[in-house]
Amino acid sequence: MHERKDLTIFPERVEPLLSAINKQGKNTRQMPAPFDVYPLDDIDKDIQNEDLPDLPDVSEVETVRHFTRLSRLNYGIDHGIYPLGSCTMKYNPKICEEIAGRVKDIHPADTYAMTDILKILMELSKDLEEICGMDASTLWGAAGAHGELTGMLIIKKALEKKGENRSTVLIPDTAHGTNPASCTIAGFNPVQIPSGPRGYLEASTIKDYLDDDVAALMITNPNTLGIFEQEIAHIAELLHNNGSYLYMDGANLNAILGTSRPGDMGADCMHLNLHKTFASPHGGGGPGSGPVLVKRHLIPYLPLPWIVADEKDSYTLKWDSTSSIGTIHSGMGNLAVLIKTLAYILSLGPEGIKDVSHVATLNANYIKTRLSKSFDIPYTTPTLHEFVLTDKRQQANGVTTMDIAKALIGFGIHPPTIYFPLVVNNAIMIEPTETEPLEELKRFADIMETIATLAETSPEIFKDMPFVSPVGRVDEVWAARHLILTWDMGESNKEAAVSKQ
Amino acid sequence: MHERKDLTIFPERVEPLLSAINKQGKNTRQMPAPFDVYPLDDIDKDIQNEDLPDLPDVSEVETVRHFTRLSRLNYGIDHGIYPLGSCTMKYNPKICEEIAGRVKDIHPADTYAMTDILKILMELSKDLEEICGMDASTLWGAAGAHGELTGMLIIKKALEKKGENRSTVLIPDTAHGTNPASCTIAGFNPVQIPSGPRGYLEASTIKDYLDDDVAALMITNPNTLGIFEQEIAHIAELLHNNGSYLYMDGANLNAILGTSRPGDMGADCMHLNLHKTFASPHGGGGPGSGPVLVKRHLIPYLPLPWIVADEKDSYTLKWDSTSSIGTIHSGMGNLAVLIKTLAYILSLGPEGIKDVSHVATLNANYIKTRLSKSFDIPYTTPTLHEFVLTDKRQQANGVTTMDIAKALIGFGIHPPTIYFPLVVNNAIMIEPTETEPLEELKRFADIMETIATLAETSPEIFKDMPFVSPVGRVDEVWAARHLILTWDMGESNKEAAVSKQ
Amino acid sequence: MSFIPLSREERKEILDAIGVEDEDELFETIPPHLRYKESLNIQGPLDEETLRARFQFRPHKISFLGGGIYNHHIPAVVDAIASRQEFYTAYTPYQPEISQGTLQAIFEYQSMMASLTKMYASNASMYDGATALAEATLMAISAKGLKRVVITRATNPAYRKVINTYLQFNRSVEILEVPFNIISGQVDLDALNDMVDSDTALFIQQPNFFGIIEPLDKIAQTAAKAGFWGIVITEMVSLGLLKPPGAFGPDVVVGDAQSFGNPQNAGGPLLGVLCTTKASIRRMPGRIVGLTRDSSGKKAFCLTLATREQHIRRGKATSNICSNQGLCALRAAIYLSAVGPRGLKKIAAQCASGARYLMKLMKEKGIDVIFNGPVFNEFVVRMEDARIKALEEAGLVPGIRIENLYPEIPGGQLLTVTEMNTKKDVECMKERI
Amino acid sequence: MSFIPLSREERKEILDAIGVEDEDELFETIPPHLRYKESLNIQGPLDEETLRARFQFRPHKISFLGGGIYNHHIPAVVDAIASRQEFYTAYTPYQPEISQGTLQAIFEYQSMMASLTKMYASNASMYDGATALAEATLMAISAKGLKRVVITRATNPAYRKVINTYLQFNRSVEILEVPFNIISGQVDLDALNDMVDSDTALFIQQPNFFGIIEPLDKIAQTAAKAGFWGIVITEMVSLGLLKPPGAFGPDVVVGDAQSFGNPQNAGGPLLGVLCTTKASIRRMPGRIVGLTRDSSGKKAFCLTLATREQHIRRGKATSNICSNQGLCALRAAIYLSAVGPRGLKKIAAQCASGARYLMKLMKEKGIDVIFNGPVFNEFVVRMEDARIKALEEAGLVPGIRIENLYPEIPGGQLLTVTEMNTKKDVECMKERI
Ligand SMILES: Cc1ncc(COP(=O)(O)O)c(C=O)c1O
Ligand SMILES: Cc1ncc(COP(=O)(O)O)c(C=O)c1O
Repeated sequence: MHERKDLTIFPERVEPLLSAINKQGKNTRQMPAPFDVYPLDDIDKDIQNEDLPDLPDVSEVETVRHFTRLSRLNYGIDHGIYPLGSCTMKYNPKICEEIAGRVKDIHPADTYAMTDILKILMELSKDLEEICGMDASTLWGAAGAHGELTGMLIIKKALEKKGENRSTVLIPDTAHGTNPASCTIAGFNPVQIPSGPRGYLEASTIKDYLDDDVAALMITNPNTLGIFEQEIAHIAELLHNNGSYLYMDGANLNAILGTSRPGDMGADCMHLNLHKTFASPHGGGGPGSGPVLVKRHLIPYLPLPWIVADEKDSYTLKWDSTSSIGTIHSGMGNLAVLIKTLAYILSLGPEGIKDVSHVATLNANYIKTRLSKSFDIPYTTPTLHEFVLTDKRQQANGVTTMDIAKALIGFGIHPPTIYFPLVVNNAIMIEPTETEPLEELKRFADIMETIATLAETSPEIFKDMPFVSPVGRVDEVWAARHLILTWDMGESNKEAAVSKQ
Repeated sequence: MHERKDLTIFPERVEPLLSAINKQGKNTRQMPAPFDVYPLDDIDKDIQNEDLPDLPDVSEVETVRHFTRLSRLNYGIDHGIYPLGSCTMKYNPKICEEIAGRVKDIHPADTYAMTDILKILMELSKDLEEICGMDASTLWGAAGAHGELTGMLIIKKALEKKGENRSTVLIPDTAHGTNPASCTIAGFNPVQIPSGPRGYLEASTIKDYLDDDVAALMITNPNTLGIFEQEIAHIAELLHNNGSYLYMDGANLNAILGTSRPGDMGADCMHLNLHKTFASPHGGGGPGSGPVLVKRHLIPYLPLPWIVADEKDSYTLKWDSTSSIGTIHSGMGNLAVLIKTLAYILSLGPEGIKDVSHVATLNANYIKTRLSKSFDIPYTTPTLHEFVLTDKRQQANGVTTMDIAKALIGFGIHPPTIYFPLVVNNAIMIEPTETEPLEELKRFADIMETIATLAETSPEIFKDMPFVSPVGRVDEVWAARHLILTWDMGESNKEAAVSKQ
Repeated sequence: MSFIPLSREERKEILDAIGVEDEDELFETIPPHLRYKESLNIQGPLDEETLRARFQFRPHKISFLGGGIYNHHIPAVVDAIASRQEFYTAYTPYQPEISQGTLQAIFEYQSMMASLTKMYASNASMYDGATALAEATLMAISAKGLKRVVITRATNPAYRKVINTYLQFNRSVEILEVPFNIISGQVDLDALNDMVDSDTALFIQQPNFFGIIEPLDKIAQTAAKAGFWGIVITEMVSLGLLKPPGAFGPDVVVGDAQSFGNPQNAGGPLLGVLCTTKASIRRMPGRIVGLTRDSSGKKAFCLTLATREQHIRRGKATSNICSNQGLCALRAAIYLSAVGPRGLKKIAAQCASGARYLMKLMKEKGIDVIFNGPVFNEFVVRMEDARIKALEEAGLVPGIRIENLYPEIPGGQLLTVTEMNTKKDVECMKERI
Repeated sequence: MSFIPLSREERKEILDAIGVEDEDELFETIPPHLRYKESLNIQGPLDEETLRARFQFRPHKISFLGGGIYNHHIPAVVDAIASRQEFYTAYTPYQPEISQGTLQAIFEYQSMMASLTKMYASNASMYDGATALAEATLMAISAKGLKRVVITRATNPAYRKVINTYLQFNRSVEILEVPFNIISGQVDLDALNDMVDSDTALFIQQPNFFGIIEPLDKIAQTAAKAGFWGIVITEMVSLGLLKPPGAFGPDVVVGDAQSFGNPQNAGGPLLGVLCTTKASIRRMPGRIVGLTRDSSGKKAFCLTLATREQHIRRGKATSNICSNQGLCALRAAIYLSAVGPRGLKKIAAQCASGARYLMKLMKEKGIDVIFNGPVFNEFVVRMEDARIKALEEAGLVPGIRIENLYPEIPGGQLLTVTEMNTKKDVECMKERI
């Protein structure tokens, strides 16, 4: 039999580092050269680089092959289900990519071209506000966490305006790590509060924490257990009575799109993750986009610039305001993502938007129903677009959440989010989204069942998983211990497993 | 250990047929609907389809995943070396693809837009004529074979004009199958003649065949052994003295680009394969493009339309001529390919063009030198851009050309052309092209050497090869016996190995 | 800019490995007088931006052009997938183990073309509709030694010309045209009946070049007498509305499927279609993919029926075709998968409705619509040169001039409407007339 | 058009499998008064062609815009590769076995940024240059408890604003600006010297917002006194010409690498860069990829140093950043691989030369060039509103108005030239002035 190292030969093979392909003189690219070259002796020699910039010297063919072959070591949404919980890995429509490509040659200071862009941004703002039941918005947040920070700064500013110096932000234990981190950067003190035994925050719990230092509650709804925060209206009332704000992390909006609106729940401020709910691709880590929406009383604090109407149907940017928190980005946020989002919203229309939450919830519950026979489900409360399993039953045979994830890779499926939320031990958090075909849901459920069976019959094989993947199980501890972060460090570190191939 | 069927799970998996994914109601695509719908009762009911067209009903996500996953079962030039002899699988520049995309929304009857196109086509014609040393050309041939047919019709027409009824076309035994086939369709009688023991046609041989029925010699230079037809000038003279034409198959022009010109060798007529020599992609089988070039005396017979100058720097199409062979295509040939070709030529420039033949020949000879130690090389005559090996030495251990090809697949490399040219037993015909990096040439040579060693040490393993590929060795005999050519035939054929998965 | 990945040093390294002094020595087998010493008189080398600046085009925004090449909606998914290097850079799938993507996709193309036309099988593509038709005539002739090729005069003139080109040196075959009825624009059934017998290969375009839908049910009765007959379709979108041609019993259905996911591209690549019956399959030109199994019994695909083809049969092959329009067929497969049964029907209905709307407005403007037969998405009007010129100057292309192709239709102008035209386009045409 | 792949029947099938009557029942945990019953007031659904028609833009053909976002040549290979679904649809590479493509590409991005800047390491990207700078100030403050952030006034105003936004509620830190010399446009070295001590975090933009090249060698001597200092680069192409900033010994190099293969995109996505020293690596914000090995000892990559990050450290993380600009970093990596060392140098020389050419022509026209320091590819002139308006009406965008950002430079207008401008563009600007 052939060995594991053979497995990646066709069509994938271990790809050498660019630095290993580098050889002087191979790059013969002709660059645009419209101008006669000046001597540039006005620039001090001590500041000029006497050497060439230190970059690999490779041919175009090698560039193309290198990155193409690398791409093939990745799993994308066009491969199949990508059930990362709270990440909303839905299909990224090709038409939205195509349309966003049309803004590429525009400079934001080309005011004439920007007229059309601002009109589109205004329409997007209005649509997002309508969908969320909020009054106004800013589109400049570059990702969810950037939106959170912006939102918390808005709240801080509003408090300052009121002359209040509240510093506590309450955050349920199911929250994403960005929530407390964003609070800290905004100058708040995040305090973790327990979500109840039923998986949602109870009004009675929050009562215990409310005092005059509480600036806000930061909550995700539905939360990362996929459970709707059923007491949210009551909680909002308690907060408001206490002079505190309700901040909503909209990362899980997909569950309730067109079905329920954060604004109606009492949210004062919230952000969206357009790269989740609104089908913009994740790009292997970004760019995302994190618009922030507010109720009327927080409008003065929105970051700059503001898009304001001048004449009918024409907009300009307003750059000064003494109330605003200020500028949060040097350009226009992740503008191309905003274009994709409007194209997506218009493509769907009002009914299509509502269908998203319906089918996202339907699909998640299908898988949950199937898997509840083989896996431990820690909460009995009904869930919406995602749900959490644990490895409790498999642990009996020594098979862990990590093993289950790696086994899935071997079956050609991207694993769910694992070990999150922290409130569940060894969580496996599954979100299929509305764009998974029924056949694919079945395939996933079948494979999970197979894994559950294998965990009983042959638990010993899990340690070697994933079997069939471009690399075997990756040693993350080794990485952290050696910290090889560049080619150069790889070269100089004798211990490094840097094979030129 | 896991079995072969596991090997294609990540990232490739066996892809079901679209017909197996089909389920009524899944395709919810909204189509453009600018018009109010008319009842269409003016169309006879007997002619209208009362049913829906018989197509699979699948969602956009499924369409995208299906074809994306299928694509991943293919090998492309961006994977690595693709050394198919006589196919000139060179890198297809991305910039040429981008530029060709710009003509997509033009209808050929949009005369205003076509003005720019005709100018470009004229420039391309001139460049191809300069490169080949010919006087005029037509760009409408859709592929090499289409060009051959066009060329042979031109010769037939010229003979007819001269009142001659010659029917024989001489074709060396190294020729591609399209050559005799094209002759037959043009109404000629192809006669095969032997290339000499040194791998090229000798003037003395052709003398024996020349009589007053010989319309032409159809020859590829360098031929499919990679050998330059050294007596070509003498042969041309003999032909011309006999009132016969010299037709040159330009499929192997890459070997001599900028280094030697068919026109200077005495060719009267020839075709090019733009999808070989001029870097246009093969598209998994097409579209190619096969322009035909002629010397002055054959100009009147070129197919219609002709691009003719009207005023300075402006061109129109001329659609009528009594001398022309007529029209060979309903549009403008494979026009987008023509655009890529001009972009490619302009990108390279005169020096770059010449470098192509230099490096193509250099690369081929590197591999040949390396492999001559382990494989049988049937001809000793020096070769240019390609060369032929045989399995003679490996046959001793029962390892055949087919086995070697399949073994290469297992090593992640596309095999060379095999069992062609027919004049060599069990040929392995290798053409690396000028766009292969030295590292890749070495990798290929190393793997071929490994295969030669394996053929000696473990010949028995070859029968199971390729080991690592999306499918195992494919049963072509079964295919020909069962002739399952559509989904429907697959459904109705009980014996068919049609798994829905 | 060149695409050679070797440095000067590497070129030297190779020379040393080969044992050759300099690169010119590699060409020693080329007689000195055949070596080209000059510098080629061509432009370049150019960088990418200069290239981009050099290739700029200005298509008209509003036009009513068709006549064999159509402007249809192409879903974004088609480009997104067809531009994957795995598909577009691959060679013909001779090595099946490493080409299953192309093979299965083409198998699916064949399957969909066969289902749509209700024919037994489709090949993997031909250059275009005209050469597909020409090859079908060769098929007919070789199959039955027929003496006459009869084709409706209302068949696309370019197609008829290509048949003439292909058959011009075949003295034993005569090519005849069946006239059309000058009132309806449909084939003259009586003339047809007179021209067809068992020595005849008959071809009929549906909808015909004038956009008129032929009464195929009636024609089929006559056609059955022919030794071989075929239906020619240049606007495949019509299959969304019309009965599958296979229902009428032809030996072949040929034509062009550019309408399926392939852009106009200023005239090409197009997508030649050839579907045939079980009886004729072994005479079919071109490649075909078959389903089979691999060494472990799993489903797999490969090229099959190669014994018809030039690389095996050489001078005796059914055709000389080798490279075809593979990527265009792939695009058609993606397109058909993307639009699906209801999508194709809707598009067809839109085309037919748009044409009727434009026809109505033209009539309102007093423009003479020449035929009264039912149309699909094209129709012929009478228009003077001056009016056409005026419209063109107003930034609008009002169809294709056909009076030169059909002297019997003076002032003939072919107007085409697709779902890519808008109501506003159509109304604009009315206003500017 | 929606992208739901389930038929109505399949939705019913799922309801049955779950054991639920209808879809509304799925939402029973949402209190009735929180359920949205109305129809959303948004447009759509639209088909693809209607969408395409709705998003049409008209950028100016000739412009001299920069100021932090630049119009540079992007080789065709960048789009061809970055548009592969394997790259652009993937999530953050938390599962390394199935994400090696992204991981290795980002590792190479890190490596190239580190080599170019001659810093120890680069993170995997930040939102943009301004937030990268803001995060660097946070790094400085948390590392050493510094009390003052000193930044050159000639640093991009948007960057300075973002620092202000981030630090506005931090009462213990003061933000100060170092003035520029009104003749040279370079930093006022004396003032700088007075403002910097070991309690200071210092940031200097190079080339500065006016396009002027700062005397970093001289500045470095003063900067060495600072508790922490950083160089800010908004035009990374300048690295093709200037000495790597790492040579001057800063603690961080931050900025924006949009110039590397990322289009202007009307203002975003941009590409925040943050490179740092070995000493500061554990205080760095953002993700970082490390080289490691797999179970069989083969080279592999994974995210590392996660203990700095929010998903582990939560409220105590070095930063809140999670999603970054991964695809932009990938584009930069492809770009740098495509252009290579000589390409980057040539582009830089073209930029610098083009700016000098435009400057020469402006001077010939009597336009006042404000500073006399050496420029890279931007410079400031004095221009009246009327002249700007006239040029814009002539179809040309003559730079960015900066007089509102710098009241001390009345009539200030920032002109930028890159290799995407042509000689003709530049001459056209002269003619039309
Ligand atoms: C619930 C939740 N909140 C916030 C975030 C942060 O969003 P981003 O990564 O766009 O900064 C995430 C993303 O993973 C999330 O799942
Ligand atoms: C020598 C030679 N001639 C002719 C052809 C036919 O060209 P095409 O496939 O473009 O019709 C080929 C293609 O394989 C060839 O190699």
